[in-house]
Amino acid sequence: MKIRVLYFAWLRERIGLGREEVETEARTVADLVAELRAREARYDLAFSDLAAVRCALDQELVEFDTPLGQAREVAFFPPMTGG
Amino acid sequence: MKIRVLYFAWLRERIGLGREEVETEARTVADLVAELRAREARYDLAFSDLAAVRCALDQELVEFDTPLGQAREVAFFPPMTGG
Amino acid sequence: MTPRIVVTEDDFDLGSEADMLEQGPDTGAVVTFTGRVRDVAGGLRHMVIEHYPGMTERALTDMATQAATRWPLSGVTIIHRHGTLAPGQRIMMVGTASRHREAAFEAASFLMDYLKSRAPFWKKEVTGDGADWVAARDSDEDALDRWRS
Amino acid sequence: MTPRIVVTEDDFDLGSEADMLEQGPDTGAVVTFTGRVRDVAGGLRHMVIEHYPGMTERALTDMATQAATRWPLSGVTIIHRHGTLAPGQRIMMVGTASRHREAAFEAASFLMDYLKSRAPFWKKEVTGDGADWVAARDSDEDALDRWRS
Repeated sequence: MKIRVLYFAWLRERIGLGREEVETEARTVADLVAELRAREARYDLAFSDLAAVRCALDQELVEFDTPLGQAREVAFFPPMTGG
Repeated sequence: MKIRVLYFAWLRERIGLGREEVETEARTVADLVAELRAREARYDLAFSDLAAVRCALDQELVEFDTPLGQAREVAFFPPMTGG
Repeated sequence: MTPRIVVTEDDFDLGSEADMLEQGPDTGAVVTFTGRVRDVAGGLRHMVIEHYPGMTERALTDMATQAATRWPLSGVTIIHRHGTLAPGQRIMMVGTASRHREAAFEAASFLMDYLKSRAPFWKKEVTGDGADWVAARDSDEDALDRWRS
Repeated sequence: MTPRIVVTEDDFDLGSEADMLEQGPDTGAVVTFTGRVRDVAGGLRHMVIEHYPGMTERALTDMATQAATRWPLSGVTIIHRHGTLAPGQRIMMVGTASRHREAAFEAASFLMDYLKSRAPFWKKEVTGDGADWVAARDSDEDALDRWRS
């Protein structure tokens, strides 16, 4: 399946892009992260401390063990600092 | 001693005046209230339920058993409803 | 921090009051509360607010000072109107400014709780059926308990 | 009650936002919170706020809806800016309107706690020494505990 992957804040800066389309057979968000980390050092570095990363599936906050299902968009970002 | 006595809200309306100078030998606020009640029915009525009356001595909230001391102004009013 | 205390018959401008509170390099959070004349069952014609000139300013200044002792505030504003007010008109406001949101929220809430039952204001509601002094609510007195420590 | 949710690069006018919230015969209390760029040690040049278009509006609308479920609110406004902001500029506001003060205060405080750690905004501080993403505070995450019941 093809999924849109978004990166924000320092994840965007470390990976060097804000969005990309990814072809993946990953079952869960965590599986997708593992695939990304295996690609290149900049991904591996960005995801090296998952405790500092949050993710959203189709714009809803989810845990890393959530199945991708039919999702069209997954986003990775640091803990939010609004307000 | 001579003391200025102020009335607010429904106490003012029942007594029919907002302020007066009173010549008194009362020791406490409660003694002063007793003197006022003995004067006329409108005072007696206004002070008939002391649980519904608050008092301030020189613009500070006090209990009824507080000595008048050298106070120049005593005020009687219902529980406050600001805000 | 000198509190801004205003007791007046006139309306006020919330935007410019908040602007004043926002000044200062270390103010990150401003909370305002605005109270307004609600309509009441039976149709409110207007509300009359009486106060105790002299004591009112003292009581409000004292509350602001207490708040500034309990929380790190860079500004406190209390404005309360008196006289005759129509439904929809603003009655009063409190505003607090601080470095962080918790202090600004708590101090504003504290000031409102004290103002409700410790500042010498009395409200009278005038409807088609006559005029009645607003009774104090027990819940307003109870609200003070959480600030006693 | 339809919440007013605005995500924008532009500044906003607190006075007119509060005026909008004050409309309606049964609104007696309006609480506003305004957040502002503080200066930081080392001298802040500016702050850059990034957000997640689409998710941001959804998350803010969801928070406002949750607040209206928990408290009797006649109005909710959430405005959050993004882009480059100088020290002293306003970042965001929340506003709540209700019949009584407790509901307006609690709902505004609830919205701020959720907004701090559940709305997809990220702040970067640019000083003379470089640029740093603001770290989330544990206390902001902890603040959510009091709303879980």
